[in-house]
Amino acid sequence: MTAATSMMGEPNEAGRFGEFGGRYVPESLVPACLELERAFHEAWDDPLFRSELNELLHSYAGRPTPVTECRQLSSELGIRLMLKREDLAHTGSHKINNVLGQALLAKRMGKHRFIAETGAGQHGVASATAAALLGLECVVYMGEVDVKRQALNVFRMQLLGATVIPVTSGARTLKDAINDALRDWVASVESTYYCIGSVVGPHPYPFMVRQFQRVVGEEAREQCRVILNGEDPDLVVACVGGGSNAAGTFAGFADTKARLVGVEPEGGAANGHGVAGIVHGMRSNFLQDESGQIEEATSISAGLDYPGVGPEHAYLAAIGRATYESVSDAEVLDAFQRLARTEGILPALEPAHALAWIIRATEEGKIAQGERILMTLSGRGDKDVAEIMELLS
Amino acid sequence: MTAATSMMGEPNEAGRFGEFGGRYVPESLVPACLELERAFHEAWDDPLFRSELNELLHSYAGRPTPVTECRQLSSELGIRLMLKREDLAHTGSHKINNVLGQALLAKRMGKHRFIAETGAGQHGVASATAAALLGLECVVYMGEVDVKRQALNVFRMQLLGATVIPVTSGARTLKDAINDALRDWVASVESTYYCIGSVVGPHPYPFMVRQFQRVVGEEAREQCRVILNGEDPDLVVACVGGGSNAAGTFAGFADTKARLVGVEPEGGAANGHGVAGIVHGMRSNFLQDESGQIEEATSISAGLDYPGVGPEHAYLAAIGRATYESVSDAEVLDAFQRLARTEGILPALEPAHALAWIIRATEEGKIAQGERILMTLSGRGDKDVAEIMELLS
Amino acid sequence: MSVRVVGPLEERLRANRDAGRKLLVPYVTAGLDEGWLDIVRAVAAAGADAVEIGIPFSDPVMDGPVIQEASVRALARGTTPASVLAELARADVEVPLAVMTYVNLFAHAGYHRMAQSLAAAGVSGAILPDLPIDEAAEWMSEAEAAGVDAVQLVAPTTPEGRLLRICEASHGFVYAVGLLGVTGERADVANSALVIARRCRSVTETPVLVGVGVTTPKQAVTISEESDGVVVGSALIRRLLNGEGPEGAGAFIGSLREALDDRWPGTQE
Amino acid sequence: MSVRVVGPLEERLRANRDAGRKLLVPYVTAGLDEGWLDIVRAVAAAGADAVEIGIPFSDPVMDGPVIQEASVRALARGTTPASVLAELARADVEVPLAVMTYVNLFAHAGYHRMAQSLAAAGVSGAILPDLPIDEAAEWMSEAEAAGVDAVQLVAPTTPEGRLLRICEASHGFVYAVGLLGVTGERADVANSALVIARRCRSVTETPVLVGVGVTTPKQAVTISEESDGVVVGSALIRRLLNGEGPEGAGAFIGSLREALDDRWPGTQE
Ligand SMILES: Cc1ncc(COP(=O)(O)O)c(C=O)c1O
Ligand SMILES: Cc1ncc(COP(=O)(O)O)c(C=O)c1O
Repeated sequence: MTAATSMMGEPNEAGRFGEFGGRYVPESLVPACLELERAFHEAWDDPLFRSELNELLHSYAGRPTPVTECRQLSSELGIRLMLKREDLAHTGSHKINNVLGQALLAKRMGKHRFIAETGAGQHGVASATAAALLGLECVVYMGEVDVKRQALNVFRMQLLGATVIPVTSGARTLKDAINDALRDWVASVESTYYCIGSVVGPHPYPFMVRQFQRVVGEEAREQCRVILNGEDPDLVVACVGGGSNAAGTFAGFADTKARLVGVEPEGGAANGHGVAGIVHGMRSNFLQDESGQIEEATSISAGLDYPGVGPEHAYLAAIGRATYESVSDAEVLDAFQRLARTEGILPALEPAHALAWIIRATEEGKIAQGERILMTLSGRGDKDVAEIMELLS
Repeated sequence: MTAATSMMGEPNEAGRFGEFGGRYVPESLVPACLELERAFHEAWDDPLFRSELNELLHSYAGRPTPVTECRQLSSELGIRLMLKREDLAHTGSHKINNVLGQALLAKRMGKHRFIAETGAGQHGVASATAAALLGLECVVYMGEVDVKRQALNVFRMQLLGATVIPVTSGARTLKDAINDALRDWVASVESTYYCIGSVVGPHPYPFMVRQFQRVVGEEAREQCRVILNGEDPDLVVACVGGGSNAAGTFAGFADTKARLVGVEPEGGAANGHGVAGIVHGMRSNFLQDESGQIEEATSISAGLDYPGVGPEHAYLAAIGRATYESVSDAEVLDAFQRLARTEGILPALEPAHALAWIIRATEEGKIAQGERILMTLSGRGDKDVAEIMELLS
Repeated sequence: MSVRVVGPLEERLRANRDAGRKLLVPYVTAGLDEGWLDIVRAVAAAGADAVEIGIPFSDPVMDGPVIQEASVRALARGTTPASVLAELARADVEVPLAVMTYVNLFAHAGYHRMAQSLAAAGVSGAILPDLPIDEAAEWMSEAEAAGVDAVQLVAPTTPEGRLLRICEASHGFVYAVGLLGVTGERADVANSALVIARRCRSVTETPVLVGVGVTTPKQAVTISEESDGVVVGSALIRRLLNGEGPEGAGAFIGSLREALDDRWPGTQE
Repeated sequence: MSVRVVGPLEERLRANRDAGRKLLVPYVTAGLDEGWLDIVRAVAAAGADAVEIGIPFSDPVMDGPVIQEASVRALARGTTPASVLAELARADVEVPLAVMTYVNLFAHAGYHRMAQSLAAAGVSGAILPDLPIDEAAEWMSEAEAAGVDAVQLVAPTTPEGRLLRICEASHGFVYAVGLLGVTGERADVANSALVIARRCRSVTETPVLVGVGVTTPKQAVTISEESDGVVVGSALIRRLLNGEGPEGAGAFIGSLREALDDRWPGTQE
């Protein structure tokens, strides 16, 4: 088995999935990335680390999260829709799975400063949470524009003891927050652990974050088998910003016959409309202008406002194992409201993208009647309600 | 065994726990209360109903919720503090346990209109959620003052398909919302199910709601036994508004040796400062003036702004099985912040009352060093963050 | 059958009814304004057979917006059960008075003390809409001991056996709630009002008055075809909230009286 | 040992160094303003041994606020890699030019095409701080084929074996990052700058220049005690952002030149 091409196995030793991935960082960070790779592998292979992580996931973060069968919506659409409920995880999204893993790793590596970037604030809140729990100092970089839009999440991080640094470079949003976090890390790499929030960045992050998120897919697969009498779903769908919830989900189903579909926002479809490039430490697909300058992503959901995508998704798209679709903001708003009314669940706008595509694909016949679908509901909508209230009024 | 006095068993046939409880409703509602009592007993004894409810609690609401051992805070206080994590239940508090039960019951009784009252909005959101899930029409009464204070929760309910009716009588808060819901019910009793949100109201509500919430205590007891090697905690603490999370929790521990402590807000300590009276269908303790007019409760947490308390709590206080303490708003704010920083958990302001008392009691020696404490964290603090931001700034 | 002591309220109502007259009982919120006793006197003078005196309560769950508003005004003026009874004791009204309020005010004072206070103030009946018969034993015995008629209510939802029990237990009169709902004016007479009146009258000799929803003289007449008369609350209180005062109150109650007497000339007093 | 072709950039730098002169390489953001080429000419005239031409990139992760700001301005003016190379092709600068930018702009164009374009524009070196040696093979071979020196960077965190490998592979000069951090002015010379310079010079004949943090003439001298010279970026760019223009730039670079030449009189050119 060549690791590089096995179905959602390890990347090759250069940290590549096919031609994507790698470790394109300033020289100062190369040793840190290598150290992290080593430390992660050791930890991941260490039963003590795994059991400590599992215990936190279980008794602190609330895992396993349930799979909920949609009653009304399924019958309206003529499908069998099952939701993997990451909205019920502590802090309200799948982001906690990854940060608990990385925070434990940081402690194991003896790093007491824990930095993170955040867009909407979900990864920032999750990072601040894990840092508070494990007694790490936490600094979160957040674009100044997002700091203003998400004042409550900023305050939430502060309550958790984190320092939030408004980023004033570039467009002052997520992409720039990553840049500033990288700059911090370049300057502080000896004492600092950089906790990336998605399956992006230099190797080993895309691989490591996917491994920390694979619990989503592994749980879901088992749960689906109980619901489907030992069978797997026909279709597995997740939204894709950087792609961590999708990667974690897909990892549980990559070796089944299930179709895998990632759903991007129309204004941030790095896999759909982007081209290969090298940014934020990785070779992957990015939205770029004709010279190779990186463009801003724009979508209704701050968590998907990223102009790139994780390298493993670029690879899965290239080899055809997964397909990537995109939906408009208007479709997302409709899907959001529909789930609220039919199932009593307010999804985050991010996973509402996945649902929006399912609804459209069902109508267009791209999903057949009776198909059994597992969709990851990556987070809850509470964070978005104020914005939606404005949008709908 | 006389049912009336068994430790958290059934009330007597007049619906009384000792001298508290009863069914003090307008004649129009008496037959409805009797019908509900019958229907509840039948359902509760019906394995099909119980398994449908358990299935919803499990695969929809996310039960069992974990018990989290506090690491840092325990060692700071010199105790062993365990939190029952109702904040991780769907909609963010224990309220969902009760409304799923009542909504299933409403369906079983053939009532398609589902009304509820709400203060902060938690019970309203939970009710709207259950109604959406089960296809019931939902109307929520909410004091006009609270409608303005909790605009996001109002919108949340509307997204879930509920109609929110602003109540303009009295002080326009929770107490008045209950009055208006009762008035609606008086007029619509034949088609309408009234879903009360706590262990208050006429029999069988206090008993029924406690039974729907006892899953909290029963799970917690089992979980504590795993953590404590087969032993029970020394102390069990929960906040008390109407008292549903406390009643559900206490029910799991009433027959152990654990001390049971309910914590009320200083400005709404119906058990602590109130006297016996008859309001909202029950004989219990209420804050009253010298003539017997009911006073408004005031506290930092809207969910505890109720001038009464469930009759079973009045009874538990009277017989000394549980004690009731109160804490100030300032202590609550401190406890809220402390849990955020030490454990990465933002509690709702309601359960922050329970924690505030634990902190004070530890300092005052009323809790001994090394005591093993189970506290119910009845809900998450996201709903309160905006208010706290204002208060702390 | 138990021996039944007939109190002064019921005695008067029975007498009037037996004289062929339909009973008219207006509701006045005590303490609504400074001159509220003049209103009581005005409605008595206009032909009321008894007057219901509402003692305002903070949480009046059986009342619609009009009477709620009156209660709020009265409470804001500092009205308390004690102040109401003190004023009633000094009032000089020629018809029987029955207080209507919520049970907590009685429970708070203590049933015994309250029954005695009512009697001392010259009140001859009491209506507690949130004290159903199952919970009322203690209060009823204290009331009976004090010579105060404890009026019981029946509702459209009350099943047959229970209705019989309530009608038997009720003193003063039987308060038949005419519809499912709280106090307030209604455009039409609910069929339920006629049905409930008929059901009660078929099982009791005690006068049966229909309350809740009675709004116009015509409605009073329609309902009284099946009942011994009516209780009128919100329709009167709305006029008082509008500032119509004792004259307006007298005129309105007079118009009801006239309509009833036109239809049932009976034995004029 | 592999045969090493020495390109025009390295040739010039080696020659100057070997003449006893410390090397001074200023950094100028291309497209910063209309007259940016005049700045390049001014610093060349003021004694630069080569000039680093920053091609602005949207996401310059190795740059601090000053150079970020310059990049933003240049991008806002519509500066692209193509426009920069076109202007450079027409410019007439007497010292070697090395572009400094981020790898995506090269990857986007294609390494082969970009290497050829650089050569065609007269650029003799290229520095890509986010293309570490492990990822650089393809680019290096295209650069070498086009006669462009692919400069590699070493950092204070680079371990010994790796440092050797980088120093061997680097063409043009070895860019020794003087501290842990991004470009920007610093009050003091970091000890790490001296250490890294010493480490590099102990393993390579290729000129070793220290960049990142070099701010004043005095610092340039201190650092050059251990290195073959310095790269100066933010300290110059800040002056340009302040509007000091070609004269200010020339004066500043001149002051650095003078300080270095005072300390190391060497063989004047
Ligand atoms: C709820 C939720 N879903 C999805 C995402 C997108 O991240 P990813 O694509 O890494 O899953 C975010 C990011 O903030 C999120 O908050
Ligand atoms: C989180 C939370 N805890 C507690 C309460 C108080 O209710 P109870 O005393 O019935 O548990 C509320 C009420 O809204 C609540 O939202």
